Amino acid sequence: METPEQIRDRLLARFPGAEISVVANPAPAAQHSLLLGHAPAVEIARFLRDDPTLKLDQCSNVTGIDWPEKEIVETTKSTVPDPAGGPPKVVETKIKRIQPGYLEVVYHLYSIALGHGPVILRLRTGNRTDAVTVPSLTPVWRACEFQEREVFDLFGVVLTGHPDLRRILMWDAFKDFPMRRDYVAPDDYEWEPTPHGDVLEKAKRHYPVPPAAAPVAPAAQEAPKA
Amino acid sequence: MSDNPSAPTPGITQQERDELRRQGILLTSIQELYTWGSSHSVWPLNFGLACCAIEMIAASMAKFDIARFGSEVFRPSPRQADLLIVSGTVTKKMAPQVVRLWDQMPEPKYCIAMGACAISGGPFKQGYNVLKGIDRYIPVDIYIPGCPPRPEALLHGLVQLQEKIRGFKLTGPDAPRHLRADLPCDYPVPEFGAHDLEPPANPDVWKAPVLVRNEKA
Amino acid sequence: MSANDFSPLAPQAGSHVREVHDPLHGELLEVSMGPHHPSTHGVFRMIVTLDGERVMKLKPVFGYLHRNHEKIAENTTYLGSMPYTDRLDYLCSMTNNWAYAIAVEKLSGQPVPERAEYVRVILAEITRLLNHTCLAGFLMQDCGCSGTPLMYAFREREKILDLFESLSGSRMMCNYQRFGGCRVDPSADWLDGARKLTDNYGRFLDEFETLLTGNEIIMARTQGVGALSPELAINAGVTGPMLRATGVNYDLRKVDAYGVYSRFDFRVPLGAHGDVYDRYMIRVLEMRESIKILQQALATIPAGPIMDPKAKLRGFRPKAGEAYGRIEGPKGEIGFYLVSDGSPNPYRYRVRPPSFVNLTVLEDMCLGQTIADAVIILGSVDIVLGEVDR
Amino acid sequence: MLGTGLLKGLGVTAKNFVGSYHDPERYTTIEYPEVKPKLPEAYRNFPFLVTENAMDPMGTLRCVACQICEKECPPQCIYIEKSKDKKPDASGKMQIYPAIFDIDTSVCMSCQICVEVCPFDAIKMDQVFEIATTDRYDALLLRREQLAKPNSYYQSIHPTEAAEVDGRLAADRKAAEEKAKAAAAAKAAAAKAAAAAPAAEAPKTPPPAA
Amino acid sequence: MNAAFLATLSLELLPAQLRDMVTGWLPEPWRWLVNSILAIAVILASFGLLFAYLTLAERKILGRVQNRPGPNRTGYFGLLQPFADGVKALTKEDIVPRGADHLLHFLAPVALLAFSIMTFAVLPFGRNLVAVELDAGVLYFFAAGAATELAVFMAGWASHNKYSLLAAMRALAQLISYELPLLLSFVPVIMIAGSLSTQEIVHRQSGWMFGFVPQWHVLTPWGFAGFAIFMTAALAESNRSPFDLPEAESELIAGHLTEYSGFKYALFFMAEYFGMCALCGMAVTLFLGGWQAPLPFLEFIPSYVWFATKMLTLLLGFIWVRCTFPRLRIDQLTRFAWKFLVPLALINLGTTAFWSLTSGWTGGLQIARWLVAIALVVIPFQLIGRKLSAGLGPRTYRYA
Repeated sequence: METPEQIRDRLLARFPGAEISVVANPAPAAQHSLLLGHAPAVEIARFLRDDPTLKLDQCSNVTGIDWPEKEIVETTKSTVPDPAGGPPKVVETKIKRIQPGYLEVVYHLYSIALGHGPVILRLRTGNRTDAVTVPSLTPVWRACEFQEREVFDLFGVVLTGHPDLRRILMWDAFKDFPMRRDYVAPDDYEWEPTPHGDVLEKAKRHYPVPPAAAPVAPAAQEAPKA
Repeated sequence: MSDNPSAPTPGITQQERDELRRQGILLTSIQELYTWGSSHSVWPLNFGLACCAIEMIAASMAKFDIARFGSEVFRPSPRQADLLIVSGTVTKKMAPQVVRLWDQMPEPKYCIAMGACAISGGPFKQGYNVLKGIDRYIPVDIYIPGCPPRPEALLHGLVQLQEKIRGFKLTGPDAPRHLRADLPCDYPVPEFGAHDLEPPANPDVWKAPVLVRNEKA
Repeated sequence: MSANDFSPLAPQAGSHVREVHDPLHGELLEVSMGPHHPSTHGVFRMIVTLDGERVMKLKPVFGYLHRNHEKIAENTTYLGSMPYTDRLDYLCSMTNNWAYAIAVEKLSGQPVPERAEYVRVILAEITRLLNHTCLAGFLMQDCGCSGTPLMYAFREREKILDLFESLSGSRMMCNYQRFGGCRVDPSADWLDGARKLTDNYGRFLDEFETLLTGNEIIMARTQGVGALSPELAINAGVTGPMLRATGVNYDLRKVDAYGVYSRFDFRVPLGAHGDVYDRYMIRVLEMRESIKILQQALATIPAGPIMDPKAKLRGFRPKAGEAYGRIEGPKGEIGFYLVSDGSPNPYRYRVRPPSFVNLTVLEDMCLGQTIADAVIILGSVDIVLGEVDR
Repeated sequence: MLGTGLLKGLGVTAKNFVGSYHDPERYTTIEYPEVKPKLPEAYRNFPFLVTENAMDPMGTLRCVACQICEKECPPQCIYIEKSKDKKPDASGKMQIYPAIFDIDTSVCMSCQICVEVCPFDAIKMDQVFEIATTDRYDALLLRREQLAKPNSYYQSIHPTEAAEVDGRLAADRKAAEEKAKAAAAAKAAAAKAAAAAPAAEAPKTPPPAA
Repeated sequence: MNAAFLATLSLELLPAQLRDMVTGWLPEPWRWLVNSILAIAVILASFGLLFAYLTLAERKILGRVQNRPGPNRTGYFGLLQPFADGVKALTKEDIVPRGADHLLHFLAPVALLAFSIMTFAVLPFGRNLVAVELDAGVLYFFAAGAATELAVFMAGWASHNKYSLLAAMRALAQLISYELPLLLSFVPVIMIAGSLSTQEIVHRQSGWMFGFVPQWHVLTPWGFAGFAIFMTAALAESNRSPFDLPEAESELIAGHLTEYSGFKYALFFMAEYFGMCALCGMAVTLFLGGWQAPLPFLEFIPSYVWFATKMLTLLLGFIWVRCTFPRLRIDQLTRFAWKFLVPLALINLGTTAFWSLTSGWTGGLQIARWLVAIALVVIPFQLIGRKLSAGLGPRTYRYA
């Protein structure tokens, strides 16, 4: 099978002006992926499906990933010549930078006809709040239908062009997107006999407030863990 | 069922029997017939939720054969069922349907929470869509821990339930739930809310106890 | 049909022909089947629009067993997710374990000793026997048998579960595979037990087939029902026996040749009609091939360590990166997609559930059939809700 | 001919009906409450804590409250509170012990990971499964006292595994003793050497603690 | 008239003697009424008991076929199981859905049970043991039997449930489809017997061929075909597997029973078994020689024992079929009735006519008569059967 770089080059020749880049995967699996821009994504997908040397006729897996915005501290080292004439000093400058968050949809493509794969496509949203659309690939691969609905349901990615974009796993009146990293689960930690970590913090809210007269909680009651 | 008053009947002590004799021989006989019939003919609802359902099916299969207890009649319609075996994780999306099924069953009805998930949410209890125990909405008679419990454990639970039914009285505090005026007979079905079920628990049925840790240093 | 003019969203010719509305037809009846219904194999729900008994529209509703496996896995360690994979497809915990182990091994580059690979193949094929036998039983239950085929299937299942239990300690939730090997080394007695099971399984299948395969009622109920075209099946991501029943030769054991499958001699049965009967028969024939694999694997299993000595149990932290690992589960391609950020917990953990994706074509198969057919079509897809909803 | 398949099917069911009276292959029921199932050695249900001495279960817990199992437990059903003091363990070494050790069996998924990660062979899997109860809270939250079971019990349910564990522990203990002996010998030797040193030089430092 | 025969006769006449003991002292005009009430009571009691143990037998046989014992803990060998079920059913809450038609919802099980009990009136349980001697007994039987399906429809309609409604529709389709082959299959019997009276039909089957082969209708080619069609249609009429479509569990939850609880459900269950018993009893009467012994030297056993034995055998056959077969689809069910059973039953009429016309043939012609009649049964069965199963069959599979 062609390498992702070769596929990118071929795609760029076929779709001039398209944004396509290769995202390297440092894991031993070395399954590198192609990051596509929004505009011709559906056409590119169709090309990948029908191209005789690739024939990626099966879209195996579709999933979302949430990348919340995070603070990145970049350390740049620069050599500053010592004005006193001594050896040049190495000065570290730390630049704090907010990397904007985005949501990502990942497609794993295989070829049943030729028996190769995977070719991995990635589509990214602009941010996590108002620009959360990516084009849907369901018109190309029917396999994406339910899985894209799931991405919409759990991550809140709006897949434009999907024929039936509704919640699939949660109920329709549900408002949150639970697979996002910043989702706050409803508070039902009334009975947590073995809490630790986050659960302990949540369970503590339900511990009986010791009466003012007795500032020390009786031993019989839940003793919050130190 | 026997005429000999000294014959021990499982679940009924001599003292309780004497108490009932005072209430009247007819009532006692009816009560014994009633508890005997109910305990030997517990028809479960053909209702599986998750992994434990497979073990529930296995319990009705040849090796374990729940039919020996007269309980192989898995009725698909709640109207004819006596026992709701909550066999598996109850998700928040599923909880209203489980409560509705419970409401649709005719009294007297019993509920077994089979497996960790049905009791408390089990290994999935930290999930956002998982109900932490079906007893937040409906009263549970027998809890069978395990993940999943062996089919024998379910049979053991069923035997425990039969014992419990045999211990019922027609009047007084040992009466079955539907004969007692102080217990609710109506279990409102929770609604789907924007973030969680509303209400998150039925306060008539469930109240979290205060945890007692007998700390001994 | 060439790939170019194939549009997956257009109704397939022949798969359903919607009758023109005529005044003699009465009103359509909308029936909600499930989540509590005897034939939905759990808490699946279908909203079926019926014209008389004929299915005009069928919308599946999921999520009644959505227990947040992926979210929980992102908050626990890599090892801690292993017992949760047992509970995905709770009939085939061994193959789920294997798929997850393969994905993590791809992510971390962990090698697996040879004996462990053989043990994995043996357990996966026994799991395939288990799953397909149970499926045949459930399918016949949906056809209206009063439990007899299901009982025979579960009689054999108990024998397999006894093997699983004596090896891993649990009947269903084996939690047996580890990254870089398996948890326990099977003893010689255990392997003898597996050999005995393998040798007797063919006889059970013969009797099972005498009861069912030639039965005229079953043929009438299943042949020509729920036919699926290979083009739609490929495009809709259908995998496993359901795909092969349409005639597409695609078996990951041959294509990816993961584990040590390339060393065994076995064939891949292919259907021609893609209907319920084909799906049932492909599974029966696959079981016979599995018996062949088992016999070869049990005869040639090498001695050696069962765990890679460098494999880590606690404090397992793969380097940042991602991997998608997949195997041919009994229900189809089961894959795990893992993204690591170098911490002990996966950053993103995703299960590619075969039966969930296979359900994509449920409506296409059911349209124009009767409600009784819809039930057995759903049965022949072989869903387990733990995996569909996760 | 139409109907032959049906007749063959009737034949199979008839064979099973007759077989159920004489063939154990075709009558597989175990009369459970009277006949207990034969559990394989590997069977696991819920964890228990191993104690060395059945007479003093709380005093001889192998557990040293290291809290590894609490952290590794996937469903987080273990709760441990360390003791503030130290008590001698079975080998007489001063150890921290669990002041509170609770396992919520209404959550436990019997995955055995606590057993695998325990470096002290202190927690093992039990085989009791007849635990259906009417009380969700107290009966299912197992405390230290309910969890502690003697080593002899462990020997009886998992004989092979227990023998291996005991062998390993004995070897460890022996090694530790030898090490201690060697250390003591070294100490003694050092002390002797120090004593044998010229008297003019006063002993500067006490021998290093072993 | 030897002593043995006399002894037989006393056993044989035991029911009548018992009845006379009870009612003999009554004045003549009252005697008839009390006799009838007594007959009703005896029939209800014995068939009630039969129903109870039939359910147990079904559960135990199903168990044995499935390699397990079945109910065995309630009383010895589970013998009290049906009574436990009965007690429980009586004490269950009775639920009527809010949108249901209350009157019809109540009437349906009552009507169903009433109609099924009515059919017992004309069954000859033994020599001179019939509750009502009707000249058109067979007609009465099938008229009352057909009304049961109406009650099923009532139940489905009144329940205000979509599944029940579908079941009601199925029940009607099934009724219309299977009433015809059921009726056509016994017309030959009437042609041969020349009477619609059940007693008369049984009497016509008395006597022995070659001194030991009973002259039952089932032992003739047309009779065998008629019996097979009758039993198939009877399976469908009594909603038994593989024709249990109205209560198809895997499709329609419990069909018309979905909304019935407690004792009403038990009534339905009872009526189903009563209907089954009645149809089996009618099959025995029409084709299996009624209460007659199968071999001459067995005639000392009372006639009602023979009737019961034959009926139980047929009932066990019903259970055996239920253990084995899956269910048909509704269109296949109707197609099977219209395209297979009805033509065969019609051809069987011709066969019977031939049989009746050639009753004078003897010697070699007798053999020819048998051969022609067998051919008239087998060849249409093969031809129509092949047409019915066209396109179905075992397949061969290729391997990659």
